[in-house]
Amino acid sequence: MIALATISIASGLFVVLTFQLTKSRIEANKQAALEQAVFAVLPEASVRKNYFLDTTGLELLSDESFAEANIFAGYDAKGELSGLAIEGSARGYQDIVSVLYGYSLSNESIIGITVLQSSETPGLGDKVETDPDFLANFVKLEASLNQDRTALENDIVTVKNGKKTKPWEIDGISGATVTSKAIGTALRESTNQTLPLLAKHKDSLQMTIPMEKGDE
Amino acid sequence: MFTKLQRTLDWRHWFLGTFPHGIHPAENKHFTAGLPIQRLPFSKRLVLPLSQHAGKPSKPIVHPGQEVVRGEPIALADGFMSVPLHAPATGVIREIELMPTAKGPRTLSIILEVYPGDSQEVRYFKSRNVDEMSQQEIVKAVQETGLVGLGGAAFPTHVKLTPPKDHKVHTVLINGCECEPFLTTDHRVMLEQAEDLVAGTRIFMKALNAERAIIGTENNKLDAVEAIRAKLPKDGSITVQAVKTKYPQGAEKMLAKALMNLEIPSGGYPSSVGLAVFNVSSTAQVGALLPVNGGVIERVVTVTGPGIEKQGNYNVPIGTPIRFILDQLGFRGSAQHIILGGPMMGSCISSLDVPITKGCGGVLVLTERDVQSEASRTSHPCISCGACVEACPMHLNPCQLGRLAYKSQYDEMQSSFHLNDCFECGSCSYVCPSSIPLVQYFRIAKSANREKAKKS
Amino acid sequence: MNKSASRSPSQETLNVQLHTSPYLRPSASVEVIMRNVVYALLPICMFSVYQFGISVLALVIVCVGACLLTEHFVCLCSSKPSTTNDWSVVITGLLLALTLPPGFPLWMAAVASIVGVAVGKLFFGGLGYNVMNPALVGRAFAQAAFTVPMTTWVPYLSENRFTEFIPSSLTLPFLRPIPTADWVAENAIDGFAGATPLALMKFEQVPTDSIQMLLGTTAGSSGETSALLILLCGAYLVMRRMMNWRITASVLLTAAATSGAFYLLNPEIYPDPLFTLCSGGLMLGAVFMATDMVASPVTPWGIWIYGAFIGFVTVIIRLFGGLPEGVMYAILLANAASPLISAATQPKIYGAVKRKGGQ
Amino acid sequence: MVKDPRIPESLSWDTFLRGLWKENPVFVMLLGLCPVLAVTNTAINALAMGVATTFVLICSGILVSSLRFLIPKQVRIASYIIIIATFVTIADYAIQAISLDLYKALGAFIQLIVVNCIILGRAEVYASKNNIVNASVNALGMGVGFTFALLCLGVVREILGNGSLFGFDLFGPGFQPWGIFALPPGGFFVLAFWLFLFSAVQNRRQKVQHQKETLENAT
Amino acid sequence: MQPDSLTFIFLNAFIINNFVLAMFLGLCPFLGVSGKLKTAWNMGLAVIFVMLVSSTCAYLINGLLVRFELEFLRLICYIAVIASAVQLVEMTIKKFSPTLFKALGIYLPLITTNCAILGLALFQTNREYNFLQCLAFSIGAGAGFTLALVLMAGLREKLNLADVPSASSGAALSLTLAGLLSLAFMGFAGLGG
Repeated sequence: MIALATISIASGLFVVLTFQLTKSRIEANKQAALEQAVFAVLPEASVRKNYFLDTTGLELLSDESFAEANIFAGYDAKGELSGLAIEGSARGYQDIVSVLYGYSLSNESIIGITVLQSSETPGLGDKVETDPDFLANFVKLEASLNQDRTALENDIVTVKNGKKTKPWEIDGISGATVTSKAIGTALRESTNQTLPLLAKHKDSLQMTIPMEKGDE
Repeated sequence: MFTKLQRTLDWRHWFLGTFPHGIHPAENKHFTAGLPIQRLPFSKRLVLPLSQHAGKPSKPIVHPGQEVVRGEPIALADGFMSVPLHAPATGVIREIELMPTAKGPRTLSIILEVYPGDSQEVRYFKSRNVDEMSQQEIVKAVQETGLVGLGGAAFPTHVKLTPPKDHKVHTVLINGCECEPFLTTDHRVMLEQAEDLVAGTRIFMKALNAERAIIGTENNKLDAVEAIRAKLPKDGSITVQAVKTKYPQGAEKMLAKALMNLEIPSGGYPSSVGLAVFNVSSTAQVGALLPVNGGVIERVVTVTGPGIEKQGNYNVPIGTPIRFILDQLGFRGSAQHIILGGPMMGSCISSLDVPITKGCGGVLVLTERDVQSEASRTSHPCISCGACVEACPMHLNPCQLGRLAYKSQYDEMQSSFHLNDCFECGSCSYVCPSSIPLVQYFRIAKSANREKAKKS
Repeated sequence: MNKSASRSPSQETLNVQLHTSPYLRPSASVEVIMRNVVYALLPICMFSVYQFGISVLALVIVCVGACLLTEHFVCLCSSKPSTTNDWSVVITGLLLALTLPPGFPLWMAAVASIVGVAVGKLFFGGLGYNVMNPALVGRAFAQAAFTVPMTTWVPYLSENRFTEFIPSSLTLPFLRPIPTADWVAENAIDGFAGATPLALMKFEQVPTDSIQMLLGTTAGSSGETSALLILLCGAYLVMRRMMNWRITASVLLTAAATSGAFYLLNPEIYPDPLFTLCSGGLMLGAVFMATDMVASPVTPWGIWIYGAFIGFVTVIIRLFGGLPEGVMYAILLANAASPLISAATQPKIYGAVKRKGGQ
Repeated sequence: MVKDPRIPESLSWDTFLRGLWKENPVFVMLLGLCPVLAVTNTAINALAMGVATTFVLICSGILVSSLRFLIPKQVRIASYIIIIATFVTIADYAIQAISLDLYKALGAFIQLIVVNCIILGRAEVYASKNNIVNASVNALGMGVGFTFALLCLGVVREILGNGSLFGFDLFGPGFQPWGIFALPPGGFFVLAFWLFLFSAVQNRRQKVQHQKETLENAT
Repeated sequence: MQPDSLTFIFLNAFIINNFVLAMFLGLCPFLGVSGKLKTAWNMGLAVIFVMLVSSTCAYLINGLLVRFELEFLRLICYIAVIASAVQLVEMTIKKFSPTLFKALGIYLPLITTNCAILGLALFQTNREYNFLQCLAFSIGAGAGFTLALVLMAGLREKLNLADVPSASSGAALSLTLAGLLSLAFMGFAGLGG
């Protein structure tokens, strides 16, 4: 029994040690990955702020606690808000597809998208990450709120390949209908849920932040 | 003659009784069905195996050199599960020795040399009034006739007349189905010996104290139904019923299902459900023999098949070697297959010296062409077509049984798939498109299981 | 068999190979049954060739050829006599070809055939031992391996179908199929949507006329378009007693009942039962694939349950799954479940009442 | 390998080579199949998984071997599991620190190394009865054997399923990848294929040997 | 169907992403115990039971660990808890239902080394399921394991009576069957999407 306890304690120490040693590195890795994703969907941004948004209000989080954030604001070199990065997820073909999309408050549209997690069929479902025609949908995809700011004016929908006529429609990938639809669903649900909330805090987000030195 | 087409078109036949599953092989009865029973001359030598019945062999009471007259007992029953044997002809006992039989192994047989010049009348008999006999006396008298089931199973008839104490037989079924293709023995007996048949039925009813009797026959023998109906007693205790022509309608379990809608329990006897089943030929023999205290000395045999010239139904003395019959009837030399019994359940003989025994109702001679076309069929693995499952009258799963047998899993066959309920009718082998010898597999499996049970 | 002994009856013994009963056999052997299934499939092939042109002809030839060669070659390798003469492998080839899209690249069809026969059948010991329908194994493999070509459809009755191949058919081995969009645009009759009736229904809620699907004037896999023709060919087999009609009936009835129930719940979004029956591969599957004897149960109740399982799962996958069509998966799953179904539905034997007393 | 377990075996090449081929944990002993199938859709994943497993194998082997006189018999399995779990956690964090993408690709299977029977099996059967050098060499052999097996699958699956190897495109954009090999059924099929190949080769070899023997016996 | 609804979580673990056929968890017992149909049933039931117990334990433990910010000890705790949970289950069954113990007895120790159990705990933590979702997930996973195991056992029993070529018998045969099953289960992909 004593031996077992000793081993347990020793192994606990080992693990703690490793945890402490690798902690900063892992955090940095995660930050970097997130940063990459945020800047991918907000092409003009160079600075990121983490926010937590729910029905109670908007809260600015510190850089370290990015894991709890659900909205990331991107600011360009001049310190002006270039857009917000928001997560959305929906059921895909194999499993859940989750995306991060960039939303521009100024022109009320989605301006970029990246897939965070998907296990879709290789060579087919995963086209949503690579297909240039599909990604072109998200250069400027309309997502404007209605008059009383409670929901979207027009819900985002995925239509069959080549059938896109409206600015809020996503032109699907032929052969990967389910996954393209899942992206549409993810965006629709996320925008409908987040944007009305966001509208209340538009001003506090839109203020320019002072640029620190060294940031380029 | 009632052709298949007539039966199919006549709506009255659609509602006849039958049993689920079963098969419809080509009947081939038209060769001999219309031919009356004829006599054949006596062979010079008769071979009389002491074991022509299920049960203990009979005990011989004669010695070589002894003279016997036609109808005289030459061997006695050894206990209750045994029957005596009578001399089929007047002559002299030559030998008691081991002789080949249709079953395969050589068995002890009495060899009788027939007196060529004798008139061969039955001189050994004693008239008596059957109506005055008690039940026990009838059973004893039936045993003394040496009668066994003439349908093929050769089960001593008197044993069936004494059901277990707690079983009450209310109905006697007389089995005139004769579902085996080619064979017409029972058909002719019903036509020509209807009176004996009815008499025999009444004896059985009396012996069993049964209320009624049904004579069942397939609807391809409607002329027999008419013939029997003319001889029936007026009180209505005996009726004749036609059932659908289907193989194996002649099995007692199938007949019970078709006529009474009763199922004889697995491993049980017909008497478990109040039935007793007898073959028509046996019944006719009882009707003929009991009043004169005679013994079974001859039987009707259908000799047929493409390999024989004079096909027909012949009254043959027990013990006549097959060779003698074939020689008499114009045997075509090219024959390869001689089958005792019908083509579905009969057995192939290895020697022409095999005698006709009490249980043998037919000699089927196939030509080389038939054999060749049979042999040229290649056997495939089972393709699970399910034809055998739809054919099996016992509702077994021959498909699975066959697969198990192929891998020698005999225990599993018995413990999970009711192997012992198979009565080897051959329906599954008949329909199998893969030509798997299922029945042969099952026989091997059963005997392996028996061996194993013996050892333990 | 020892033929040296004389056959004369006067000799001491007849030398007979001791066959056992029964000595009679009906004429339908495995070869005959299989050959008749091939006959029954030929009209469907011919109609498909008429409808989609020489590309389908090539597809059929490649599939059958590849299946035959695979079986022959594997038998050769394992030094067994070739089993190609039992015709079963031809059925596999034909069925596979009939379930592939008309413009399917031929090299992929050959791959699917090889996989179907080698993995689906010969790996388990050949005819009689395959656990799933080999043609469907091949198709499922192709579906998973080459998803895009498997869902690319071409218009029917295009004008020069007898003079030129669909471009994707002639793709070189291991390369991506040649795009057919331009060819389709050139050859399509007005309004060709590039999708099967099922896909139209599932993804765009556009129904297709049932008469069209009965007659076969729709896009789809080469052999699945005409429900009527498939039924007729099936009827031939049923009449010759070479097919178990119960499976087909059970599949179709259950599919109709299931989809009918949903249709009654909400006719707006769910298709009507007739659409379910006539669309996609259900008819072909129910008549020719589900009835594959080897992989289906033999027990009387098992047959009905097996068919019902296929019908039900097909409709569920069609209505709620990610794919517009689910017949293939339903049949494969039912094949996998067939030992269980068999085990659960062993027939009640004659006289299986409780025994009265001892024996 | 029937040997008296109490006598530590002497160090030889066989200690190392055994795990590589004769007692290959995957192909011969069919152990630890979960990661073998789950993370071999690309060669790089396979390699990473193999290295991580090898690391845990060696470390736990060394520790178990060095503590073999201290651990009481009754609690040995529990102790082994704790030791293994410790190293797995370390490997887990290390991979997170090295590359997040790789960590994502391997998912929970890094942590599932804990229940990989190879490691516990080695600890119980070998490391607890041999000295540190032997234990580590044997563990290395097993680890390399495991990695080899993973690569066997990973290479085939990546080439066919993606047309690439270690992320490098092999055939150009015209190549049609066979998607199935990146999917679960592909994993089963490729492993089955390797096993089939090995047993076919072995059968052939046995046949040849058998023929040789009968020939020799005849002469 | 919402991705976090109980039905979906159940169906996902049960057939869509079947624990054995799509996630490759629990392969050792899957290959080892699928020879006979009857044992497969028993094993499946045992796994469902143990999965329920260990999933609940893992959920509680994780709550504690998160509370005290000791997430780095998660793996060690899980493995310890699962091992003891199985022991506990074994003892409980032995005491209260000897017949059930007879049926499950020999399989329970095997389950400890079943990576499906630990995998279940790890996945439910990664996906941040709440308690009810954990229950649905564990029942789905257990049922999925049982389904795969029983199908496999049926097929293997059938193939026991077949003339399987010597090279493809054994593990290669089982894995090919598993591959075919996995292929057939792909039909459920996107179910409820």
